[in-house]
Amino acid sequence: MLTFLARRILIMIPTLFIISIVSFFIIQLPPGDFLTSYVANLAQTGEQVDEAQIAALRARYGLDEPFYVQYGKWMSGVMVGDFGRSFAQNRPVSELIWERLWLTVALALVTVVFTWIIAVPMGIYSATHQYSLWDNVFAFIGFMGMSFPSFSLALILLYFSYTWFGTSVGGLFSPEYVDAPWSALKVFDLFTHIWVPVAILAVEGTAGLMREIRANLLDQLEMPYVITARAKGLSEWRLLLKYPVRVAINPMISSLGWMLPGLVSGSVIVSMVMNLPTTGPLLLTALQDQDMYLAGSFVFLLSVLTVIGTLVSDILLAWVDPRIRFKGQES
Amino acid sequence: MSTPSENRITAVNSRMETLLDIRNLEVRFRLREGIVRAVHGINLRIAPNRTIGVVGESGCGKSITAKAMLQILPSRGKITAGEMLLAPRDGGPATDLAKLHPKGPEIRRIRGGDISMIFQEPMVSLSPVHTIGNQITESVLLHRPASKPEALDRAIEMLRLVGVPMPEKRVNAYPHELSGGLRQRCMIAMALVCRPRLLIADEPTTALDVTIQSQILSLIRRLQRELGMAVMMITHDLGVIAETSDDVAVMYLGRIVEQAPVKELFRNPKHPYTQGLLDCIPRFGKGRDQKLTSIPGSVPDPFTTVPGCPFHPRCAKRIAGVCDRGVPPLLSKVGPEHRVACVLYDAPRPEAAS
Amino acid sequence: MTKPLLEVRNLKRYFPITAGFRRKVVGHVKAVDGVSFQIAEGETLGLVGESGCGKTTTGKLVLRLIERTEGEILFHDNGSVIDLAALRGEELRRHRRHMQLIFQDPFSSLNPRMTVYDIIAEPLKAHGGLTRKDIQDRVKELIQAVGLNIEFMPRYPHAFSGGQRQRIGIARALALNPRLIVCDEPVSALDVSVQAQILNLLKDLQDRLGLSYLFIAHDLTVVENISATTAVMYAGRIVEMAPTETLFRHPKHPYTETLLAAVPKPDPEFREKEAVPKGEVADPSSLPPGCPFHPRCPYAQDRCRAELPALRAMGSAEHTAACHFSEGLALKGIESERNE
Amino acid sequence: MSADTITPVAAPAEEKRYLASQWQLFWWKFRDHRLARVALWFLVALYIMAALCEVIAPNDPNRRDAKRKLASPQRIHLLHNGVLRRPFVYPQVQHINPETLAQSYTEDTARPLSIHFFTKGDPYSFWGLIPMDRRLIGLPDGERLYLMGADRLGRDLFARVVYGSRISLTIGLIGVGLSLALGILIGGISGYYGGVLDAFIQRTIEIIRSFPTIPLWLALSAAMPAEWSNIRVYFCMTVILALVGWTGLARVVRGKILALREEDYVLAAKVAGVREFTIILRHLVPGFMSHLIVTATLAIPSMILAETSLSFLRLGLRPPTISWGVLLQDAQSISAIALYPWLLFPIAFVVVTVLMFNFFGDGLRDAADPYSH
Repeated sequence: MLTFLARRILIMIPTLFIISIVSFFIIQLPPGDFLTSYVANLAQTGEQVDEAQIAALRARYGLDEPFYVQYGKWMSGVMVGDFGRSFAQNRPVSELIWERLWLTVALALVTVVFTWIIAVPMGIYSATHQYSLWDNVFAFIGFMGMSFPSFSLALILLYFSYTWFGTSVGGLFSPEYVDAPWSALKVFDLFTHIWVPVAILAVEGTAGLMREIRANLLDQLEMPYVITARAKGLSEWRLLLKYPVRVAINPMISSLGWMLPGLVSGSVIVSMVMNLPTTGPLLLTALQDQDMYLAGSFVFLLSVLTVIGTLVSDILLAWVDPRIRFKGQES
Repeated sequence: MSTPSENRITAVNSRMETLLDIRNLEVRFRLREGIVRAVHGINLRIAPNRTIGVVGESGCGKSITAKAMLQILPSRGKITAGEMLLAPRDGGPATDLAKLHPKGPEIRRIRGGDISMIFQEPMVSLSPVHTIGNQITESVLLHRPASKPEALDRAIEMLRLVGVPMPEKRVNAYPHELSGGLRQRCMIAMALVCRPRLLIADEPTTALDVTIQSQILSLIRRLQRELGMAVMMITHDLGVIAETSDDVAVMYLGRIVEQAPVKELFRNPKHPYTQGLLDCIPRFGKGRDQKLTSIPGSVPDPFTTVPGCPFHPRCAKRIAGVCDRGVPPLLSKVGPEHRVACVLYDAPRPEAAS
Repeated sequence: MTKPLLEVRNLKRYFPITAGFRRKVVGHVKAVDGVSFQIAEGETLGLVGESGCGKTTTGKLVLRLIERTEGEILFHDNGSVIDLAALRGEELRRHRRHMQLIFQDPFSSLNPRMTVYDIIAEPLKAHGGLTRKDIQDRVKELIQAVGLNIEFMPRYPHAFSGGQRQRIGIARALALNPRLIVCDEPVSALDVSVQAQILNLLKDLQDRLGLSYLFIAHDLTVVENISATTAVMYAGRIVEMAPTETLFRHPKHPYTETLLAAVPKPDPEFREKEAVPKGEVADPSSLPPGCPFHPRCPYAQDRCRAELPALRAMGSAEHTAACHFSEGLALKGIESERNE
Repeated sequence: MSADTITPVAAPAEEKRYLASQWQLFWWKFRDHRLARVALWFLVALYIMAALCEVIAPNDPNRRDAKRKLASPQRIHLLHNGVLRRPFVYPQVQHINPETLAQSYTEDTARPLSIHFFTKGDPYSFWGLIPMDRRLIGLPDGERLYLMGADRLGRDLFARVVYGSRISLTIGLIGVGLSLALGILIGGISGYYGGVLDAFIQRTIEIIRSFPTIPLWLALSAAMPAEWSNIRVYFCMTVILALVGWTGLARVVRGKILALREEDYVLAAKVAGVREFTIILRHLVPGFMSHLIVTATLAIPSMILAETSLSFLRLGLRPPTISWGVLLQDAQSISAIALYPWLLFPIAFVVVTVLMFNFFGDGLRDAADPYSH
């Protein structure tokens, strides 16, 4: 188990390295460098351009130097939590990201929990009642869920709430709390608002998870070990939950690691449509404005999140499934 | 199909006590291709302390019969006729297993309590994600008033009884950490921990090497003696039958075609199928010169319906116009306790096929 | 003894075992460890043993489907001797036609996406030089030779039962007129009633075509029925080899005795009273020192725990066994029923 | 020997099965899947629409009409003054609120306009080759049919959706085609040669997969310079979609090759002296083809969704290109969709297409393994 862990973590290092290079490459992709466009922007709005400050920035990011030097400078900053500067907002990237990241993660976490609470029972029911009416109904709901682009659900929800209730369900807070300091009431307000984006975000994941659990469970239901357990005299419900469900859910655990970052990135679009104060809209505006340090750092951070998520789910899986634990020991 | 009055004759005809009396059991499967009759009205009596061997090739319905006895048929299978009368432990009326709801509490008390079963593949028949101890104690907790530590003690004791070395350590092992032979021993421990009255062994040694097979068979024999239970040994291997069984039923395409005490069956096989089976296995000591007599053709898949005697298309002794019409019942008495379903031993009066 | 066709000398196949963080090689699984044997023209060598003893690996090594670690595979072709183990590329491909393979699993051995005709014609097409008509005639001939109907040619494998599929596999193996066929458990997946058909067919073909077989099986009764010589393998080595009758009646290795005793006899009169074999099937990745069989051997002594016995002649040169104490043991074989 | 071979007489239906190839069995199994069959016809209809969009659209999608700005969809009627007649619409009359300058539309119920087939409409050049001016449906006398209303420039939304299908439906196909090529090539190499190459490719795939898809798409699309031509943007979009998509296909190919390589029949071919290349072609490729088709089919909808989402966020295709995602750019604000909900019509097309692909793929998946029971 320990060697398994150590190897798993060691493999992460080159992965993270390559991810950082690609992220930086993305920062560099647009033609010209960002300072030029920054200066152009400033000039356009008629603001004073402080030549000394520009020169300092140029030196700080090594803009006149080759790619690898620029990368090195960026990376050495990243190591100590300095992701560079957002030129559009004229603030450090880290500040901007941390501000919104925790809400994003909260949203994703709530969504994951919600997804599992809905999808697991539906999947189990569908598998144990294959081809029944409700199995078909769930399947249809599942297919519908997979077929709606997430932003369109948001749009449709917005439309109905607007025409039926005359209000907007956008945002995570009521207007009076948006800028208010944190309080119990504000948290409560958050919970009254968060379910709409959660529901929208959960739809796609739920559909997929449900279908997957159904398929996995169907594979397990007639396995000999289930028949053995039945032959012992276990009741159907205990049998189902202790044996096939346990085995069927194991592979899902490994998808947990992907799910979280997936949701964080998936929420980009929904957050934008629903005007949520998460990282999504920030990333989008950064991309649209070609505010590349911000955008590249985002891509990098989300990728790191994915890598860590996979690691966590691998460890979780090894912890839950003795077969994998055993294999890990062996190799 | 035989008439009820004839069945009564077979049922009464016994000097032995009966533990489980299977009468006219029929199992059907609803498949995409249509309805398949996997078991065609079989009669079988199981006596305490004896081993009944059920032998047959693939698709003969022997495993299905065993699963039907515990009502653990695959979801598409259903008992459509017949009775399975289980003698009560202490007086009282017999329970008809065929009438019990497959998910109900009555049959669950019987599973693992009165009747236990072990399966062919010990690897896939044990849950890969639970320890051996967990899987054995579960049985105890279900059927006996025992606390968890008591149950664990019983599990360890049982593992020792089936010859698992270091049982105190092995209760915490997962199936994949054990060899095939040990896994099968654990399966047996699990099946016997509640002292059932009948053990159904469904090809318990097919997946094992001969030396291990010999160990497991001798273990089952020993435990039968020590615990005093009936054993139903299901196998395709006549050698296993010869080594373990007291009585034998030969099955072909969902029917019992011959039934006899073991020595009688091997010395004096009557049904052409049984004769063919005995002739086509290579015998030790006969060397290379032995030309094996083979049964022509192959076991048809269960979807095909053969009119008349199920074996007649492959039978060398078939009588045209007779064997392809009626299904001979398992009646003809060719010796004490020896019955065969073949017109050769009967007055030539084929019944109309059902 | 007739002319040898195949001679295998000191064949070895080791797989490395890695351990620890840096996957250091800490040892080897000796799947096949110094196996030598000969197969004469028109004869059958039976190779028996329990799972994991290396018999299948040996078969694949002979066919060059797995690369050997060490050893020679000498094939006698019209007076010249070729070391198959040294051949590569195109040369190997051309020499392969002399040796073919019959599989255990009749289902995975036929490509479900090809018709019977295509399956049997494939080896013919691969070696070229035949017209379409030639190939057609040859396929028809082969199908009839294995007892199938030529109307089956356009069918796909899913139309057939296990026994029929096995016949198709045999027809394919025969297509190139091979001299040697490696039969890897060819009947163990079949129903008992069909098994005899295939055994009879194999013997029949041997008589007609003068084929040699390397017959790999775990079922001793089957091996007794078909082989002239039998080799018993344990933990990657041959522990005993002798003419079949000698080996079965007068075994010289305790393992052979154990195996023979363990086979259930289809005769209730002879219900075994003998000792049940002890221990587990050998695990080639963790073998004990000395004779690998010693933990299970009823006759084991101190020497067996320390010293690996070599294969040596027992009376005649044809009978070899790897046991320190063979001569002193009165091992029990099976009684002959041949001349009853 | 003859005694060993009893040939049971096969019923004609069985004999037909015996002679059926993989693809026939595949098709028979697929045919049993009713929903998938319906989905297949739906998809065929959608792609015919994309192929013949010039004929099917009643109007030129770029024709602006100041008198129809944000016009609501025209309703098709059957009864005029209580009398049943062939389907017709009433012409729309624009009213402008003098204070807010907002437009509203009413029907001029005095003048029913029957819908005709193959009417003369805006001239176009069919597939850029044949100049034509007949449209599948339309109104006589130069009147215009706006089945789904109009956008803010007064362009016929239905015509735009129909034209948009050409890009939205092909981008998925071409994207999948590209990732299929990459997947087969790289997955094939990885699975067949194994060893260090395989390890390297697997690591690469792992790294690519740990990039969060949507931000990566967003970032790459955002990096496309604004001055690029539409064709170039379209091409780059497909490449971007394919770059992210090929890893899944490569894994399927690799996994299948690894499994197939171990099959006895591949060994048999080797022993028979069949050349490597022939083995790949005859045994390996047909073995994974059906699974690959399923995976590819199920990848198309996600590509369609990706294009729609990216274009919707103004990071993908840009006007004047017409795609479903581009059309939805008009529906970004709540106020717009609250007042002009027909701007959401393209969503219906996206959803139906994706749904049909999912149904179709599901049926294919069930049929993919015709040899399993």
